[in-house]
Amino acid sequence: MKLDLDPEYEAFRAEVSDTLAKNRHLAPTSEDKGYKNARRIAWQKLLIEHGLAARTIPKAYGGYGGEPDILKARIIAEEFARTRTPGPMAGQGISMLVPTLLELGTEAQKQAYIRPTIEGEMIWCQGYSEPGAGSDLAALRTSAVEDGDHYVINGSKIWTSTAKQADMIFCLVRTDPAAKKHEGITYITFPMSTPGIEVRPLVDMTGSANFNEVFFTNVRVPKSGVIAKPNVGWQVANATLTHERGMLGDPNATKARFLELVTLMKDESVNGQRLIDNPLLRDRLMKLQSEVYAMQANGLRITTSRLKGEPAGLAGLIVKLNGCDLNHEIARLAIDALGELGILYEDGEHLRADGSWQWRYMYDLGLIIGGGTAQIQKNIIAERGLDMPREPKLAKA
Amino acid sequence: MKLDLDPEYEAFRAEVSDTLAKNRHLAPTSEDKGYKNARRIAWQKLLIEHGLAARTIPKAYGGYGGEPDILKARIIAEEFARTRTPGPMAGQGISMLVPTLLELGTEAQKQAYIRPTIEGEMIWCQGYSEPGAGSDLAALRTSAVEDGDHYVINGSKIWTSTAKQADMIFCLVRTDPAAKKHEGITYITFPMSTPGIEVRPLVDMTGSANFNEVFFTNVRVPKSGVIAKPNVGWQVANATLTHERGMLGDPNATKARFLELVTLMKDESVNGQRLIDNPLLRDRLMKLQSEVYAMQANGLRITTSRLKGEPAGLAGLIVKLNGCDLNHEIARLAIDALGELGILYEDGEHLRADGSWQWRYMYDLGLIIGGGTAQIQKNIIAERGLDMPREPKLAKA
Amino acid sequence: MEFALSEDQRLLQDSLKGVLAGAASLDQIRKIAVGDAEASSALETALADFGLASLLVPEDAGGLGLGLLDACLVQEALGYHIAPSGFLVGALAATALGSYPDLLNLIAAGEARFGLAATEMTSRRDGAGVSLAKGKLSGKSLLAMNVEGATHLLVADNDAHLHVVEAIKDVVQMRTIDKTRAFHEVKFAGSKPVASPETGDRFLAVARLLIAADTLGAAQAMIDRAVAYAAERQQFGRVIGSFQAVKHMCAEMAAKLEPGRALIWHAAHALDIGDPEGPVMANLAKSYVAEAGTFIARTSTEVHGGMGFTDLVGLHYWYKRIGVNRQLFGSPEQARETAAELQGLLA
Amino acid sequence: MEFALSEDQRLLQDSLKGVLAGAASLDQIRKIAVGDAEASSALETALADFGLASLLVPEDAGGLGLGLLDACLVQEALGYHIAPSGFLVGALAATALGSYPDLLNLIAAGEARFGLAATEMTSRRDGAGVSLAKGKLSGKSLLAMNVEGATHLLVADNDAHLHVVEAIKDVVQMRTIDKTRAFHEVKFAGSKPVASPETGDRFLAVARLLIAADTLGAAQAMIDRAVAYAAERQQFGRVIGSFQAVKHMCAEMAAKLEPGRALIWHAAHALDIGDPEGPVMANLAKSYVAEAGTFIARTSTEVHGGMGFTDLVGLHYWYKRIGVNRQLFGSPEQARETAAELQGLLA
Repeated sequence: MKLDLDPEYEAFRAEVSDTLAKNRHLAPTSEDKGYKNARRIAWQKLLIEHGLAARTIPKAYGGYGGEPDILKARIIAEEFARTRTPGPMAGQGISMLVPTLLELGTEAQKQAYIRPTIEGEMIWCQGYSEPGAGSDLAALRTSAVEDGDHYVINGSKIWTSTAKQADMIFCLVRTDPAAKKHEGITYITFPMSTPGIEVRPLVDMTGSANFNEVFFTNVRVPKSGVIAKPNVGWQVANATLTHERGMLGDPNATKARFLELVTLMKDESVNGQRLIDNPLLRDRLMKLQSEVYAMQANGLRITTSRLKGEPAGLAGLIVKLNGCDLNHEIARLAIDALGELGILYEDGEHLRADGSWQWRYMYDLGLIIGGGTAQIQKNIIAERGLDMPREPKLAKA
Repeated sequence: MKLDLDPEYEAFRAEVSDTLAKNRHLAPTSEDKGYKNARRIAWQKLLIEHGLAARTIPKAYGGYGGEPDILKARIIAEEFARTRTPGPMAGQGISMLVPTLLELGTEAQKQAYIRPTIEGEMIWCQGYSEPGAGSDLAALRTSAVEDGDHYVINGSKIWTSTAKQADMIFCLVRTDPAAKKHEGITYITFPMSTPGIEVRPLVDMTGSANFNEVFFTNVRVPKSGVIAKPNVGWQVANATLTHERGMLGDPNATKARFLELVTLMKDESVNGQRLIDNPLLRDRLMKLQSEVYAMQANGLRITTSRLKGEPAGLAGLIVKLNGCDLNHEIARLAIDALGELGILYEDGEHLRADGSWQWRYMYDLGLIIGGGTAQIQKNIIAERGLDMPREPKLAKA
Repeated sequence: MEFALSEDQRLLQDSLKGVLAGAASLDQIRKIAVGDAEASSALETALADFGLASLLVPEDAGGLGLGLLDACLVQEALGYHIAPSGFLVGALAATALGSYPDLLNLIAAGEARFGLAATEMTSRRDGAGVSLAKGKLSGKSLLAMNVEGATHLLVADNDAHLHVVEAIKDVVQMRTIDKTRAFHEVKFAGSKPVASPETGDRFLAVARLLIAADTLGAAQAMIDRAVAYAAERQQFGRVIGSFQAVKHMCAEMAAKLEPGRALIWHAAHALDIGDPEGPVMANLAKSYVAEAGTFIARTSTEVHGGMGFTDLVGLHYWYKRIGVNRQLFGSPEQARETAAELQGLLA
Repeated sequence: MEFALSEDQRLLQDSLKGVLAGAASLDQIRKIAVGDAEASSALETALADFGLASLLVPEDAGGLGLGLLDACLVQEALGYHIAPSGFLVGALAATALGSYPDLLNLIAAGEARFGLAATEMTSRRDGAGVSLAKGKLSGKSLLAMNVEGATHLLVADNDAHLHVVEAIKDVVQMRTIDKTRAFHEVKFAGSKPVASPETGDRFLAVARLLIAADTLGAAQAMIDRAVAYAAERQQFGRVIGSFQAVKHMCAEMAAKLEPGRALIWHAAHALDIGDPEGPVMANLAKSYVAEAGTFIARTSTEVHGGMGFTDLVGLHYWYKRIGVNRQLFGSPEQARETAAELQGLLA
């Protein structure tokens, strides 16, 4: 057990800190909005150049060309957070499409897409989920019918964030309707400007449209957009899906949220008493702290497993279930602590933290459901973590 | 909505109270132990004579011969409780076998068994559950093979309370192993003195043997003990089983337990502070009170439905699940409130309430499981209360 | 003994639900939520025509003389249909103003419409609070209810005494997650009370009971919607309602809520007949139903999966109704503490 | 950075588990529970041979000089096997007596065996409490641990100061639900402390951490047993582990407990390296694992159905171990309050 870092890494931390201090004046400000903002793109390029973004992407495709190093990645993230410097761009293109291309793309696809994606010149959206296929993702029905060297796509996708802004989409479509559920799916990329695509914002319970629906009507796209080959799309998508699931429930984000709650409870008073001096609220706060600390320690365990190239086992499988629930409960306590004022939203003199506690209370419930409901997570924990039997097959009705 | 009783019933209450006051000196005392105690039997006969026990059993079979009246039954129970007079005998013979005989027994069976049973001269035990068939009661395997006008029984039963004291057993056995699970079962009665029966006390987590196991080795019993006819035992048993399930979770017993907890928390102090003055314990207490009151009101609703001969619906289906859990939680708060002293058991100067809180904390968990686990209860609520689909049939492995 | 609704009570609730099915359909509620004045006034008119205003006003003051149990049934139906309505505040005013026949007459005739500024009875923050000096009220109250269109305000001062004042102009809307019901900050600058009723523990108990009934209705609607959705939605080749996990979620929701219904009936009846345990039961009912409602709001949304999170099925209106109700008139913890206090359990 | 057990630590725990699989098999534990002296002393000897007594004693005082993380691993193994042992109290004594090399030498040599009378540090009831006057201790302490066979007692006085006295004869056994571990009432009549160590917040933090590790082990055993039982037990023509409800019960147990393991490691390591957050973490660990343990004790029993309630499978030994541990050294609520206090969150 050793929680401090080797000198080599401390030196690296100093170097990162130094780079950020020297260049911080070039970082985008709150004025620099939108996806293709010139200052944001310039900042991203600078970060790549210094190995603070796209660190492990080969130089040939526009990356920094560094070796994978989980600790260095963590140090970089910590330094951005500590110095409150705007971080590298994120998005489904960078986090999901690029790793997929590196593993399975053709040389032409890599050349065409990776550099503009990581530099923020090309925005992607993801077309996986469908209204009729939620937890049962493989039940997707958007069809792609061959027509010479093109496919013609019909159907619809849901939960597509950034669909309005995206240049390109990576998408799962059914190319062989006769095949078994998991075997007729193809992973394909194409421009969002292709005729026949309609994007409708999907308003959710928070009152804003954090996602979209995307409708395809006779959308003709070239076969060259297929990644790997036709009908293996399920396998292509799966590696990065696992990655996405792991991202939900980040314990450091949870801890930051918890600390905001502590501040709130120390600063706010009701009936002349600080919230933290209410024994019931304080006890709930401390109970949450025990869970926050436990999930943080659990996260350190997972990081160490990754460093050693070992599977994280149960410690890894529970992160999404516990982490999302914990976030929701933190928001719930904040609202309960604020009492009647906890119901305020949007704006107004008495609103606290821009209404973000209520926003989180709702959005976090969305995350409990999204990327695999709590029920699906429990199935996974039981089957993969505890080796319990899978759901038995049903008799044909 | 009307919570007081009609004058007719208030008059009945006065009459019951009067009868009890006049005869109380004849009631058994703590000295009068055991099942066949003469004073207890005499008291039972006196209660029957006055219509305070076996009230609706026909006179021809030794009962009082009164009309069924839920309110009168309740008034009788309340008056026994209020005046702290020892009540009528209870037991599986009286509560389960007698109603079954009245509905389905032959005249000879009724004549032979009902009077001695309700008078406490004949003690019964129940042989339903088996070690291999718990929630899945119909999977029972104790076999009864025909041999002339007898059956020869082999197998074992579990959860048989009073097996040691019982004269007779009513029992479910498999008479047709080739039939479907629910269709080869027979409901049969026979003496516990029949050769080949062994009773082993079953020690449970409370440390005492509240139940037994019963083993049958070539037990030869006459066919005349069959109730109704062979192979319909599942239907015979089911009506009274439903009745048994309804008994678990009685809200009045729960309320009495809750009031004991209030007294405990007012009387006990730790670190110089009354337990009830601890805000965390008090809040838990009041939360339990809200649940106790809710279940009590729910119970009034059920009583009214019964009075009207209407089905109690959801209000009835939830009683076992909620009531047993609530009892367990009341015991849990008592133990938590007692803190370190809450772990004491059996005897000793510092023990509270004879260790009954710990005993209940364990026994109530047994009741959560017994008579249909919480999971089975939830299936029932979903399927019968909410009309949700049954578990789909599985494909053959 | 009969612990059940009377035929009249069932009829009252059923016919009100009939009215609400039209005037407070989800489509209408969506319109109201975005400020469609026509939809709002259609609902208001429908409820006024139904005669809600005079429900709790005694017969000799021109009302229907019904009781709190009836009021709870009305409020439950309103909650079930997430319908905004001045009924709750009007009912509170009617029960509080027993010794002011003139005001009761106005209420019964639909001429007096009450707003309520009583948040500070349970929680005072941000410098809010109303004080009475030389017969005049000054200060401010947050999250006042039904202020728009009100002819009178029922106000709680810093000593928890109630007063009636005529409509206040100095109000600012406070936006909450619930777009169907309006809340305001109200400033008092020397208003003179036209009445100052004494109601003891009863006022807060009735307020909490009615809000519990509202949550009961909203939570029941969320259960009904979850069960219906689970019977339709297919995943993995079967309706999700056939999965044990989903069945158990629905069973747990029903098992938690159903006793709350009986508790509300019991509390309302106890208050109606003047049983001294009435206020205790009402406070416990608020606590019970608020906790059950929080569980149900989340669980029903989870049963709906991603759809529950979207605006498409509109489930969030009920989620927010329950969330707001939890805080109104004090938290479940505060209601439990009041119940403890009423029973002499506080040191 | 490496947040994981070392090879040595894994070896320590595995080899101890090997010893316990024999000397603390369920059959042996059943014997110990009914007072079989032979079984007790066989276990005691096996653990002494393993060298548990000297584990936390510094090397320069003749011990192994291991840390709290190692001690937690030992305690977890003991809890997993519901083994009674003086290890916890011995470890507490070893960490408390750093400035008393003579006593440490005796501990390392197995010549000093410690009992603990410190219940009143967290809860004083029934007139208990120990006071120091003119250099002598008087009063009584309830639920003292490991008193039988002890040469010394570690005692907390009414000001939460610790003292070491030589063995006390005036003891009365206090029977608890846990038949494997003995507890006593101890009366002090003028005992003279032979040592009075200062340990600050650390003592209670270490005690709570070790008891959390014990519960971690016991709860893990209950999960393992539930999963194994669910894989064997057939109902309705299939193993019950294939029912979604049973799977989810097991998944919930694992999801609740697993982070507690990491938290205990973290807290132990923080205390070992003198991180000022160590005591906070240790108190949070006690709270976390006690709550998870209570849930698991009940849920595992439910997964076992009726069998879980009987003595046949012996599951109740773990249920009771967890139940007793929850109360020892203070409730989860008290541990949380201590954590708040250590962070300066109390007014």
